[in-house]
Amino acid sequence: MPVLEGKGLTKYFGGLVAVSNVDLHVDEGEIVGLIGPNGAGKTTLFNLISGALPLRSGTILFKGQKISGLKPYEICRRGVARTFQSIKVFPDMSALQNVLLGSYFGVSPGMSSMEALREAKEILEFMGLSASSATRARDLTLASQKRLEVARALATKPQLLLIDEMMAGLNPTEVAQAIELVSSIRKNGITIIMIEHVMKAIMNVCERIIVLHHGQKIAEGTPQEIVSSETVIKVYLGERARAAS
Amino acid sequence: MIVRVLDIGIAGLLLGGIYALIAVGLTLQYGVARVLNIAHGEFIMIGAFITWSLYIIFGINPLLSLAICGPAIFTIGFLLYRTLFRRLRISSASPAAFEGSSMLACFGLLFIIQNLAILIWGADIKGYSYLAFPIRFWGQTFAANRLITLGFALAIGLIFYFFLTWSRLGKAIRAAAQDAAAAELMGINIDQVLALCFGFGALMAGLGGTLLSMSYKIQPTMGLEYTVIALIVIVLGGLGSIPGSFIGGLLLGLVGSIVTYIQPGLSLVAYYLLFMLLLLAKPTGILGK
Amino acid sequence: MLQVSDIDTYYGNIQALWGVSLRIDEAEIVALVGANGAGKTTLLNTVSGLLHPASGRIEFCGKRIDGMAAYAIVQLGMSHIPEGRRLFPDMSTRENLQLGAYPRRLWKHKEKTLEEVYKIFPILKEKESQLARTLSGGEQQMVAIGRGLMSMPRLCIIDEPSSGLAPVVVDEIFQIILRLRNEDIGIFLVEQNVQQTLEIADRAYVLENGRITLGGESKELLQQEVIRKAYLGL
Amino acid sequence: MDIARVISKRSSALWAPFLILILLASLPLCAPQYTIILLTTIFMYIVITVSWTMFSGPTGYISLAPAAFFGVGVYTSALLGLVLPLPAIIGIGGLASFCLALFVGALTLRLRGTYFVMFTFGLVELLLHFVLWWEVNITGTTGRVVPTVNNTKVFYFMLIIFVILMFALYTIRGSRFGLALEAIGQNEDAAAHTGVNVTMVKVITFAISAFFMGAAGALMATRWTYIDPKIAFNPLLSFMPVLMAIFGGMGQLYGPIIGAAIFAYLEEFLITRFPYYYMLIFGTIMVIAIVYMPEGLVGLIRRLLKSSTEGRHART
Amino acid sequence: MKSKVLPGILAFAVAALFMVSSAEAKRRPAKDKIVIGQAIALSGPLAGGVAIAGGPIYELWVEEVNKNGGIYVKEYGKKLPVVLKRYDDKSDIGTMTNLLEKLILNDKVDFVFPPWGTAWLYAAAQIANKYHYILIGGPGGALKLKELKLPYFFQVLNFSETQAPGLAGIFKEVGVKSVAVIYRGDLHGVEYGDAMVPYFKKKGIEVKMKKSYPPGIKDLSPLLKEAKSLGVDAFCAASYPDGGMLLTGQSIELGINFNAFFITVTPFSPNLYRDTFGVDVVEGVMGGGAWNAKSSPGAKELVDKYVSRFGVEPDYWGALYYWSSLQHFQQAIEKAGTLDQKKIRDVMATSTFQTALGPFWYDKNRYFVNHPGEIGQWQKGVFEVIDPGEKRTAPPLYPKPPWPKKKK
Repeated sequence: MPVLEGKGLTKYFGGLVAVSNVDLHVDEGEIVGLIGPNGAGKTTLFNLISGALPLRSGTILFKGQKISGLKPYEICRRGVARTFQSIKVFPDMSALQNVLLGSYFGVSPGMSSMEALREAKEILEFMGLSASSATRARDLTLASQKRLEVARALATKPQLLLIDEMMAGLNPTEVAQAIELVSSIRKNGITIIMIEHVMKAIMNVCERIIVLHHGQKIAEGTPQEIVSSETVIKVYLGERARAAS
Repeated sequence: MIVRVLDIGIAGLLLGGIYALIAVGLTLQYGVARVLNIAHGEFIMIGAFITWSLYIIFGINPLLSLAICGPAIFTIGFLLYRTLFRRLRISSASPAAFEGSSMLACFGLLFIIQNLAILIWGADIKGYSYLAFPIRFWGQTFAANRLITLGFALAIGLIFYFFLTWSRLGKAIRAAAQDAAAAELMGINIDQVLALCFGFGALMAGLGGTLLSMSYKIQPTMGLEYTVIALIVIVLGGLGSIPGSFIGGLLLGLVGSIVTYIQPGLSLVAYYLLFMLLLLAKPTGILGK
Repeated sequence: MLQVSDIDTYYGNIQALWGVSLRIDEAEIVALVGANGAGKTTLLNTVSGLLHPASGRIEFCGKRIDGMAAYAIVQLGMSHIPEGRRLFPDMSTRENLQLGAYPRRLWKHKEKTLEEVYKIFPILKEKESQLARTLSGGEQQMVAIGRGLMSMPRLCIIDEPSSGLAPVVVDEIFQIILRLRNEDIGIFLVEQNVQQTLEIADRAYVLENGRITLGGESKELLQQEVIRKAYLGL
Repeated sequence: MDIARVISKRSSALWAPFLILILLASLPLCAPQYTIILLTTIFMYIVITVSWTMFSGPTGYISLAPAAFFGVGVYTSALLGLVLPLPAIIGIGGLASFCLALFVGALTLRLRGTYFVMFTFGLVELLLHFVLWWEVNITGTTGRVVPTVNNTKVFYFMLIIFVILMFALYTIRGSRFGLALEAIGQNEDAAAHTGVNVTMVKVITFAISAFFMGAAGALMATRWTYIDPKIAFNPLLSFMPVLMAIFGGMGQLYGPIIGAAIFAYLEEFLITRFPYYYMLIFGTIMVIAIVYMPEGLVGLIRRLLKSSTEGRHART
Repeated sequence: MKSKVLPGILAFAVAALFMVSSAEAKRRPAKDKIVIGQAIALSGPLAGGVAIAGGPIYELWVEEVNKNGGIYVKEYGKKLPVVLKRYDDKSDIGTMTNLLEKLILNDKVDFVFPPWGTAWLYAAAQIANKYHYILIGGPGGALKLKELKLPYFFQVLNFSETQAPGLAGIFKEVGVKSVAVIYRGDLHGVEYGDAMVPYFKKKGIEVKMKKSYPPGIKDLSPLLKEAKSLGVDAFCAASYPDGGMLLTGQSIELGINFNAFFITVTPFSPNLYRDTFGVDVVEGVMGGGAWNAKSSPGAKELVDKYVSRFGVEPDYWGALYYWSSLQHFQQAIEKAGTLDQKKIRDVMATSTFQTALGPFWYDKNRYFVNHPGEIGQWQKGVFEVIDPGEKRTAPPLYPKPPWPKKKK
């Protein structure tokens, strides 16, 4: 049964098409990659799913229930969490406070302060951030800030996690760690959709890849299918990729 | 009926022209130089008083004092930016912090300028009569001085628009408004350009003051109400948009005139209602993105 | 042509660059590689005058330029094409390009220079009256580079030209950079795309945590184990 | 938010405010009447500034609506006269502002930055001119006489409003609601996607802060004795809390308090000593203050304190 | 912890500062002068009005009294000079009430003078009354104040209830058939606007238009044009100087003329009104007031004194009223022989004294009634009193001549 189902998703900005009639489905426990050149509509698609932007047309179902039209916080409380392409941690709050907010207001709001605190600490531990729990978020390294964003999203106890470019700007060692992290999150039973430019990461972790171009879905399939797809090579990867493959 | 509509329309434009001019000045200061100049109206007041003094003491034609007032107030504005606001800009941690601190500094300036004006010119209302006679056309009468005011306001606005669109400096000003750091990388001396913007803003206020003094009585406390109107107009027109401010100013004048015709008691209510409704419907203003 | 000697740069109280030295010769492509947060952009900003070093000296064409304002350095013939393109979104392509020739000396000849730039980027001529914000990512990057060329620089600093572009477009941009070198313009290039960068650069420096840790011919660097491991993920 | 740490911090720092409070409360017993009047005015500014900071501080939404909320309180008081006991009037005044803020907040808090600033300022002028038109054309009169109240009584009520305000502020700051508020200020989108109902949190805080402004207005009306729309909705009062908070420094809770107190006292001092030059002096002080104390008084004090402790370290 | 203690210390210091500063509160020293306090607008929107109408009279009176050695008070057996202690209320009513209480409580002044503006007078009257301080109403005052029945408040200026019948009488006399009334949306405007209509009706004059306009309006031409299109004989405006000047300016600019043109506040000012527009231009304009140098010998003397002191003529509405009320006040103090408010008040309420405008007394509501005139009209540069009866200094000029044709 699909966790997430989108039908005919469409969004315009002014007169420009950002996302055009995209269908997608994600099954429980999957890791789906979303790739495409800049401006292809990947982040817009995330914004539509998480409720940051209203749909022009189409519907989004989460676990069979319609979530399109809901406010971001309502969608979050139903179990869809996300991270952001440009980091959006709360810079002047400590790492712990960042995560605590998720525990307080996520899927199960109203838990006691003590319980929320315990949970937040657990998540920081899991993300390997315990040591910097009292550090202000703005003082963390880029990699840690990205982790913190994921930690905050996890604290809301999502069933579906949308990760937007977690690897960009990380060095290869950090990328490797991040890939590991994504896999372990999945092991905890959380479904993941990730936007990524780092091809290596996508190819390694994703079971299925969706390629967007000019707001349209131009391809969908396993990593192997994608790298060998004529269309994808023509509009996205270019000649070099062809030569290399 | 058509004559009546025309009459109301022109009456609105007569006032709107001045609003437009003043608002363009504030747009340069706030939209470009990021100084929320609460003291904008004080520059208008200074312009009006200088014009009055020149007319009463030396008998200098108010239209001629446009050429005297403008440059004088431009210099004041330019120097103010070079000394005070430049320093604040450099020492501010963020653009938002600069906006806060510059507003506070402008409040200080408001007090200083107003007090100086009271000391120099006294607190009482002053005025003079210039070109106060009717002109008739299309079966309606209009005040000569107001028509001239509108003419000059439109001309100044137009000249400035062409200056911004075509000249090298004008392009630099627009570039600085859109991305100051990138503009600096083009070889534009950003401090200089922002100071010029602030100066031009003051210049517009000064010219506005001169034109206002031809039809309105003046007093040292007159500034704030014009500041408020200019603020409304620049938001109405879309922050940072110079043509937007110009159109916004004319529009506000028109609305005021229409409502005054129907129910004069509500004319100011209409300004604010229009402003707030527009903000809700299209928060970025008429020509905003 | 450019000589950077032992500079320290601070962001507020935090030191971002530690004793950085490097040089760029005429018509040479020099690449600067390093991880995010290593201080690459800080270094570029220090060279172009947006930031000022606390100590050390920078010379450009024999003139000392540390402490000079950015706009004055542009007039000496250095142009900095910033990360993220930073076009003036509400101005046309043409106006954006014109502004590149802002210094008075160049403004007179701007129409001629413009024709030259259009020769390099024919597509920009087609779109010359379009507002910059409506251009595609690749076109925007071309405008950014074209704008940088309008000042007829002897040295062009290019920060992350490939960011946010599809691989196909990146290839095109790199071709253009190579072409510039052939027109005797020095290039100081910062890129995340290390492999491709080192392929076109003559020399390269590696910046780590605000310090230059390696430097040399790019062909040699490409072979070095450290680079291969840290930046190419091989 | 380490709860244990917060509690320990509180208990040891509590004595100072308490002491000041007791001191202030006992003041009417010994101090001259005018001191009480002056203190009432100063506390009025403190209440407005602190309640302004309550919302605008953490969220970063600069509200220029204080004059509107204060004015609604003033007008409530003027309309009700003294037919009800004073505490009831204060409560109703506050509640009226609370309701207005709920409505306005729900309508406008999606506006950001300057647009929000200008909208709130427009609100003041709109109310002013609308009430004016209403009175003149519908009720056929304008202005109302408000019976005067004993000065000491007004002072005590203002003090009580202040104490309740501080209590509310502390409670909010320490709660998850406060954490959400802070998160909204730092990144509204992220807060929304972390499950925070940002609109509700903002609107409620906005309304709570309006409550205190309205309450202060209802109380102050009794000191002004005569009210008309131009007096009640004085736009300058919208700028005062902003200026006072920046002047004091917004980084710390006590910044706006000190800012408001010194600002208000300075004004009174200058206006009575130099009636013809006070604006000049006041303006100059403001300009100098902003140039030399970019982080407000609190920043200045901190810098001085830091340099003095450093000096001490150097000596030992 | 240190950072938490600091605010405590600071706040303490601030509190201490207040105490010290207010501890200045002096004990009453041996009497060598009479101190009179006044919180009035020296800055802000009202300051303009203060400067042209009323403000300087108080200064002139103090100088005049001191020139004669002061006021003789029997209690102290000598003449005491007068000192005027002025504070700026910034045209803000909250500041005014604070400062008035400061004058009374902290500075312990002997007497207080009124602030400027009707609303301000309302607030001040109540506060002065609370402390049993005499307040002689200066610029402002209106009908509603009567209802408050404040025993220490004396109203000096004439107001809507006395001026409106005067105006209606003149209109009837000259044959005005119909009028248009506009009024400013504030206390002054509403009172005058409402007062005029019934008196016009009583005299059989038709009110064809009655509209309010908000303070701060920038264009009154639609109102003028509307009144003109209704064909009214007279145009009446209850306005303050901003509106009064705008209205006159726009009538001239548009060449809209009425047979009678009346503005409550503004025409009475010779330097603001007559001299701005010119003697020829304002010929025939009517305004609230009124008196002139011909009203009485004392009036002539006041004009001369004022001109030699300030270089301009006084306003022809309040100046003589306030001046005379102060003369009455001085004689009341001398008669009472003390500085005790209650005793002086009783003398003031019951005694008639000779003043510049002639005999001066208050009625049982403590309202001054012997006005030198209600309505004035500019005729050849003189603000003539045109009330019917013995106060009249010249017959009304009707119809008003048209605005002069363009001449520079």
